[in-house]
Amino acid sequence: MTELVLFYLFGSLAIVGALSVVLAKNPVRSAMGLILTMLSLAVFYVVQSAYFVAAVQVIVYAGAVMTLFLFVIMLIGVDRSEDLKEHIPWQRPLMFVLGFVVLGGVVAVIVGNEWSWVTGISNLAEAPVGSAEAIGEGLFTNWVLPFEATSLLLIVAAVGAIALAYFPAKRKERE
Amino acid sequence: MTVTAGWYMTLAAVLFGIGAVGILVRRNAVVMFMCIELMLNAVNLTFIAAGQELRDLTGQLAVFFVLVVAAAEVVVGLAIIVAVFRNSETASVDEFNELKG
Amino acid sequence: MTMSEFFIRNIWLIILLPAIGAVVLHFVGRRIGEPIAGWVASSMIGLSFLIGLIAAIPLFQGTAEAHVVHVFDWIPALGASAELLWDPLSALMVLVVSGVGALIHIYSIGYMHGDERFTRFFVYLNLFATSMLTLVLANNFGVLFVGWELVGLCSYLLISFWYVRPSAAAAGKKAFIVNRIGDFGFLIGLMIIFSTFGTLSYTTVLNDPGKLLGAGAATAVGLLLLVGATGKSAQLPLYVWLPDAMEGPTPVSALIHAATMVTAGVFMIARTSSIYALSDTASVVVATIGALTAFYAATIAMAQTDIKRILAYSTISQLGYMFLGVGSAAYVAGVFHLMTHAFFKALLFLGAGAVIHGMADEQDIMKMGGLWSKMKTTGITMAVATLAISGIPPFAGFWSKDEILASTFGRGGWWVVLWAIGLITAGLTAFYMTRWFVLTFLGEPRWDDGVHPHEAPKVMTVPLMVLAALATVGGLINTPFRAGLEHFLEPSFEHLTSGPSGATVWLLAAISVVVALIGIVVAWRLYSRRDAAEEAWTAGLPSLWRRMGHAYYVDDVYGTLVVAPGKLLAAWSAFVLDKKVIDGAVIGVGTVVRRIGAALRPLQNGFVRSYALSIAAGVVGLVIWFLATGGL
Amino acid sequence: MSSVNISYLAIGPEILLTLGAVIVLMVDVFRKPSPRVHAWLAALTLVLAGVAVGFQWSSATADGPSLSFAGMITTDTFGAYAGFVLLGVAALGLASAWRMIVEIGRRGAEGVVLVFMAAAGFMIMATSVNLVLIFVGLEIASMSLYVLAGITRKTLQADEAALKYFLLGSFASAVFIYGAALTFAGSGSLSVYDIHQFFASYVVLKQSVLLVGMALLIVGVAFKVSAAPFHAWAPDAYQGSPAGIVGFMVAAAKVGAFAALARILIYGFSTFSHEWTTGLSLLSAISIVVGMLLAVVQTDIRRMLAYSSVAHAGFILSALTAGGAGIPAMWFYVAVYAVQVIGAFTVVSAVAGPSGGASPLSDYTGLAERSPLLAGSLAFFMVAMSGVPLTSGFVAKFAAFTSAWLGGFEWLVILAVLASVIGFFFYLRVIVLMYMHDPVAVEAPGATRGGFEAVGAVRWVLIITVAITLVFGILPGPLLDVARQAFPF
Amino acid sequence: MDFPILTVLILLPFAAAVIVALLPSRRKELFLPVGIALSLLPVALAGYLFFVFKTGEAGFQFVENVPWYSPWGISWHLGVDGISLLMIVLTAILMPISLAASTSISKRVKQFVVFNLLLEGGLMGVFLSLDMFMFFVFFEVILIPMYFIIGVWGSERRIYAAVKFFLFTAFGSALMLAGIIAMALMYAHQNGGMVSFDYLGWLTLQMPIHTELWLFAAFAIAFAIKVPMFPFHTWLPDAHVEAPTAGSVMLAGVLLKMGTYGLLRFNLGLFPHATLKFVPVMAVLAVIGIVYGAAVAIVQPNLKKLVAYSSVSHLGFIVLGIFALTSQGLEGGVVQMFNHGITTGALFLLVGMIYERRHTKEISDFGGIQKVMPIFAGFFLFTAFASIGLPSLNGFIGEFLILMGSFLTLKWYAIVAASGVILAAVYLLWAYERVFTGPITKPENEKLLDLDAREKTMLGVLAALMLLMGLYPKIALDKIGPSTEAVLDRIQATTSYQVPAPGRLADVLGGIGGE
Repeated sequence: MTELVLFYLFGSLAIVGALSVVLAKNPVRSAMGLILTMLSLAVFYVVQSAYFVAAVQVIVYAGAVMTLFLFVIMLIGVDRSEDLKEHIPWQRPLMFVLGFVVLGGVVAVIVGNEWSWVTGISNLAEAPVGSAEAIGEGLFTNWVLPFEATSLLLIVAAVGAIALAYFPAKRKERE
Repeated sequence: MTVTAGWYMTLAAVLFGIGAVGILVRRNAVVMFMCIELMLNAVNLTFIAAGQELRDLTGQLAVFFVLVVAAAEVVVGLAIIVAVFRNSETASVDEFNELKG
Repeated sequence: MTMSEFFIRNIWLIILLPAIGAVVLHFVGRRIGEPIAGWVASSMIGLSFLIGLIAAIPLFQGTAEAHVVHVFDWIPALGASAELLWDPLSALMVLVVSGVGALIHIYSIGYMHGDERFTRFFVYLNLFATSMLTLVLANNFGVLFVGWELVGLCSYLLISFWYVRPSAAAAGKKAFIVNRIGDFGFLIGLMIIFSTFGTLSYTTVLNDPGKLLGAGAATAVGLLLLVGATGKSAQLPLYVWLPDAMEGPTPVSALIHAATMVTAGVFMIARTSSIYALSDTASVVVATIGALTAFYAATIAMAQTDIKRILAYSTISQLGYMFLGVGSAAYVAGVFHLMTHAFFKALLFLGAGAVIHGMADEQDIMKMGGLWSKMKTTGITMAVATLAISGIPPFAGFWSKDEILASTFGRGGWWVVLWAIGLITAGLTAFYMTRWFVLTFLGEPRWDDGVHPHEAPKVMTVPLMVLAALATVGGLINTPFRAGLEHFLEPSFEHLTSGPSGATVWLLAAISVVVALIGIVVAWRLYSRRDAAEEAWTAGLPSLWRRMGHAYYVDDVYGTLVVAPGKLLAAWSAFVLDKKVIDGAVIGVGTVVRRIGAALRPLQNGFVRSYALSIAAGVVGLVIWFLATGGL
Repeated sequence: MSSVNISYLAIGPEILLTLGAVIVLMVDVFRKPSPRVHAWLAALTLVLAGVAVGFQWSSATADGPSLSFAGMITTDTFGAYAGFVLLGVAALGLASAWRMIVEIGRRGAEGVVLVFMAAAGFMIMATSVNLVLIFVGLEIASMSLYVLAGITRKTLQADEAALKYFLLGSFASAVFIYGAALTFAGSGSLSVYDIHQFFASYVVLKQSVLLVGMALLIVGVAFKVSAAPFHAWAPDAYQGSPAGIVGFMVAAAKVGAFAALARILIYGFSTFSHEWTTGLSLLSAISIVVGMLLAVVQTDIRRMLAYSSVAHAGFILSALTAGGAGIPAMWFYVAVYAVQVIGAFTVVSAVAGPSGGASPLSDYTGLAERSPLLAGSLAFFMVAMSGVPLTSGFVAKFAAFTSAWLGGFEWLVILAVLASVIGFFFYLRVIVLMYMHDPVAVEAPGATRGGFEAVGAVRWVLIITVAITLVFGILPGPLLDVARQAFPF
Repeated sequence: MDFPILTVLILLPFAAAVIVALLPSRRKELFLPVGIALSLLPVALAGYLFFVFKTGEAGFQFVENVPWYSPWGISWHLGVDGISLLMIVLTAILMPISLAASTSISKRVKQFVVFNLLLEGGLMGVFLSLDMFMFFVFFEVILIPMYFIIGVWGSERRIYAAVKFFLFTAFGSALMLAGIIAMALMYAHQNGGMVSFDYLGWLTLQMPIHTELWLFAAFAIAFAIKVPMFPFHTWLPDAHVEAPTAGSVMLAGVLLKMGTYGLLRFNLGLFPHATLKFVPVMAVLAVIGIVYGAAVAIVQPNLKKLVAYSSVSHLGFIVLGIFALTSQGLEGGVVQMFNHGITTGALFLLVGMIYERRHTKEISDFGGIQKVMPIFAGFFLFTAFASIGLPSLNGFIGEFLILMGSFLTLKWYAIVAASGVILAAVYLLWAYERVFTGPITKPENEKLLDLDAREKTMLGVLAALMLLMGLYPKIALDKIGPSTEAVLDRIQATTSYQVPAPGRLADVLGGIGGE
């Protein structure tokens, strides 16, 4: 019962946040909306006993990542609020068509009570608890290779960031 | 009436859709990028829910990697945006349609 | 073996000799120089004549049968090998062709004197001799066709010999193309023959074709071959090229367009007599065309003023007689007239040539007259020729023409009508030939100033005399008293109609002689007195006369009805259909592709969001597709 | 919980590439940057990696494919082939980009590193059997390419290219990983092998979620190979990016992505083969038509080549419509096309200048007079791409069409052959410009854009690529045999 | 297997091309002579082949069969029979001549020679291949050198012409490619998965009639474009007019024959049932081509275009002969391929020579030049008559055989076709009249030079061939006959078709109009 309440409460919050990301004229508001969504998702993670992930969600995402975003927004100017007036022909109509199709699909899922999407076969009796130990163990046994692979990811990220953002003294003039 | 994974996944689908729509409507590169992050979050929710239903930790582990990827993307992405901004004083992607046809 | 046998075995020598002459002269003629080249050519064809003569002896004696000589394989698949047939008919043709040909060669030495392309002329003459002899000696339709076309080629080359004159070039082209139209029919005839017999060899086709050739088919073949013949022998409706052919040097007119080539049609019909024997329809058509042509051409000849054109139309008319003859199955008579005509018409042309030569290339008989005194030999020989063609006994023309008329009459019915036409034509012939002679040689001179007529050199007059002799006595080889030629040619033909006998013969003969005399007298009285008579006569029936003068404007009619529309159609299909429609369609495809490409470009509008949209669309599309095909 | 069996052979090439990359970085940081040294290091690294791949191949052929790292990655001929091609592409790409790398000075080392990383990422994509690991590999490679696209920072166009490529690429990645999530939900696992097992062992009642997941996975990869309608980024990215590196970007992406696509679909989703073959046939058809039609109207050779690469993606997809039977064709096509496209872009960069932006077709007018080697080789690549016999291009097309016909998609084959006629039109236009027009008019623009001389590395790249294209056009046997072995599942 | 003469025949030109390519670029004067010298080797080889070829044998001789890539059933399979033999000889003869006619080429001579030699190699390959994959490879690869020859060394609108030529042919061969793939897989399907492109193997295929019809169409379109048959002919005039002399000679002389050769070898050989079904279509198109081509040629203002359209007409004859399905028709068709190559080749040489002197091909720019160039005029007239089909010259043999043969099965078509005989005379003689006869109207024509020794030699060789083939065609016919018979026998064996025996016209008329 409590779970139901939480779902509706934070679910709606998440959607509100998402919508504000999309609709807010001011990037900062969008960022705030995103943070809201992330936090409410974190709640769901906790509900589903994915504690570690929830923690990471709050710290890394809502914390670090969004901070970075805000930095950039500041850097390139907060005041630049864009108008959402569409000037590309056909963009909006087509978009709405697609949107409705997708929405229709989702609605069909809900109405058709297609609740249990999951058709996989569970191999454990009890829902695993996403504790730090559990995750850690997973990461360093079965998932050690992807874990190592992420190091390449980080190299690329670092090198790329340097290559792009590091600026020699004089600025390149436009061509 | 208990909340099954399906509920979460439906919610995730909606969030994913909203994020996608965001990319179609917004023209501020940063905001578009945020929409992508939103989509990734939806993906994470899906993983968690599915994993829960499957009684399988794999879901949460997958989320971990999505998180890392997202973080790395943010680094590169923002670097690109900043670089572009420095060159052309704007972050509105609609300004960038020199290449077309 | 005797000489004759040897030559019969190697009858191809007759063809080869002129060929050698042509080749040799072609390559070294320039170096040989003017007179000798001519003598070389003449000697070559002369030799052919001698060989022919020797080889013919056994046939004269009746000791030898027809003989087939296989030279080499040509187109085996069509049963068309290089095979030659030596039988009375071909022998006679060979003798006529090479004999008259030789004389004309010699004559040309004098006539072409001083022409810059003297040797070239003799190359062509020899080439023509080769082709004509091939034609007459052939033992299958394939080889026949070779000769048939090659003589056409030679006539083209020789008519447009003076190519710098546009009219000459045009005339040559016209001759060849009109002949081709005839060949079109000829070819189809050959197709039917081949598809029926599976071969083109005379040996299979011509003896008893009735086995495979039904009456209808025989008619078809007969008529189609006739089309070819009308082309080559200048009969209605394809005669139009012959008058223009007078553009060529006069010896050419004599050799090709009077004595030999134009008779090829007659020869061919005679050769294929066994096919015509199967179909009366075909025969009647042949005869009728002959008779009509004879009359038609004669009327035109009456109103011409060009010394050669008159002879040209007269040739057409005489060829009509021959068709009448072979049509009425009087093959011997036809071939006989072919021979005599070769003599006197060649004579007439050569004489005309002598006159033109003497009058400094003047050809209008209205500007002549009174040449008798200046050109004795020519005058006399021409008088002989005129009498011969007019059909006055005992000259050659009388016997042959009379035999044709007689045998036509003999078949009764519709043939009598044809006979009547032939008879009237005889009168007309006598008329225009007398007119021709009188206006040329008698009366007061009407020459332009500065023209000094003079007799031709020996090299030209001697052939005249020889031919004159032949034109005089040549007819005697086949007379009601002693039908020598008839017996000689017997083996070559089956089911000949022998003309009426006894009193009728003499009656008919008498009638035709009278008619001829009437014609002569009328012409004499009209033209010998004064030139004014010309106008007086014309005044009577001016319009008709003018029409006759212009050959009834047939050329113009053909021009407007056939040539012009043809060109128009060609131009339309070339510049409208081909360029606009067909090629347009092709180009159109290309443009459409480009258009589509250009139309797609705006989709690539450079906006990230649009690209994202297309991706999203793709996603949704693919998902829907999968759910649809995967069965939800 | 299966034991983690560590096999350094399985990840040997990646390790070596990473090491090489790190060393290059170190050298760049602690010594004065000297391109020569980088060149030698790069060469060494690639050679060593190549040797490692060789060992992979031999072990795979010896005792079959082997899984390691708890079923995360496999060592099989399939992956090894991809590794070969990727390393070759990397080598050729670096060589043809070398002038650019030299030109951009300090960032040159980073360029080398990113090329290595991209290669490694795509190798992971090709060898991994776990959707998440594939995703990680995909991201490693993609991000390297994003950066490479903008690395010169010379022109606004480069910025634009990088930005577009990045935004759309991340979008596609998100789609891909969402597909992975749904697949996970549907099948209860992320490993291609387990998915296969799942289908084998259970009758799937609710397959819609799996179908959607599969669709999203396909989209994620189809984006990388620039198949229509997910191609829109390609022309802009390829036109904007520095000419020197575009060839590598095109080629490497095709190799890795197609490997992953084939592995996921043919092995993992074999049960749905009817759905995805028809799906791929649609994508293939659209790609071919769109690519050809739009290439016809281009005026910039790089855009033209980009659209033609879209069409070629379509051709390769058509090979996959035959399912497993199409793998040899796909591999052959990918390999030879990679070579051709690198060769072509090498010429482009030589004409436009290594980091130049636009390269209008007019620059190529009369090129044959000015630089026979460049013109000749470009003409040859055009001929090869258009699929004229005695070039590898023809054999590749032939193999692809044969597979498609075998897969029962006759209509696709007929459409494809007709479309390739359109292809002739624009490929030949380049030849027309280079050979049949006189150079008089446009001496200037070319000249300003850096010399036309094919010097040093460029010359060698051209000679090698032309040689390969010709040899495999006349004697395709060896490569085809290898490609046929590179299909273990 | 003894000396691989056929392989050598194919590789020799390629080798020659390489040699020329390796010549030092500064020795410009060397390229053409060396090229000509090297291109004489194939002539010798082809001549040798012609004489050692066993007359009277229907099958393929000197067969070589080496696997190329066995998993695909591709093999280097060569063989020559009476049909291909003539094509080989033709190719070999025309190449040195067309090179010798190119002395006026000034730019990029080396490339020019190289492309020509590549072209020759490709052509040899086309005519000798017995493996469909090989055949297609050569069939297609020929486009490239020809494309360059037209596009680089052509006249004003060369590029348009070259691209048009390329796209047209490529379009056709694209469909054929699909057909070839289909058949290879069909073969695999019928032979336990053993893919094969072997022509002889394909002869054993069993297929439902509708499949056969489709495949026939796929092949026929490719070849019909090459021939070119109405209405696919529009590329030909452009290509010919713009191409340099050498290009026109090879194009008209040999390339077009690839089409008719393909129709005969592959359409008749592989799809007998479909052939019977398609006879009316092909015959109609052929006849239209004959008359239409000739009619259009009449009014062409451009000498080269006129000759080009005349080719359309003549090739129509060949197609008619092939689809008459009678031994005479087929034999005539093949011999006509050879003869048309010689004759039209000579015509294009002549046009090229006058063009080099006067830099115009417009008929109206000439007139009366026989006066200044008698030898040239002589050769022209000779060739023209050969082309018109004058008996005792080569053109006649083929036409005559074709007409006779096609009348057996295609009465009315043959009759209409015969009218082409008239039109041929019209357009050529009229052209001759306008160009050569009459007084010289244009002053610039006053002092045109007559032919020099080189030109006389080239034309002399061709003229001699025309005469030889006209007087003694047996040398060729004997070699062709058995092979064409074999084609016919196969059709009769596999289908209900019987070649009608000669007989009463009544029965023959029954079958008028062909099938």
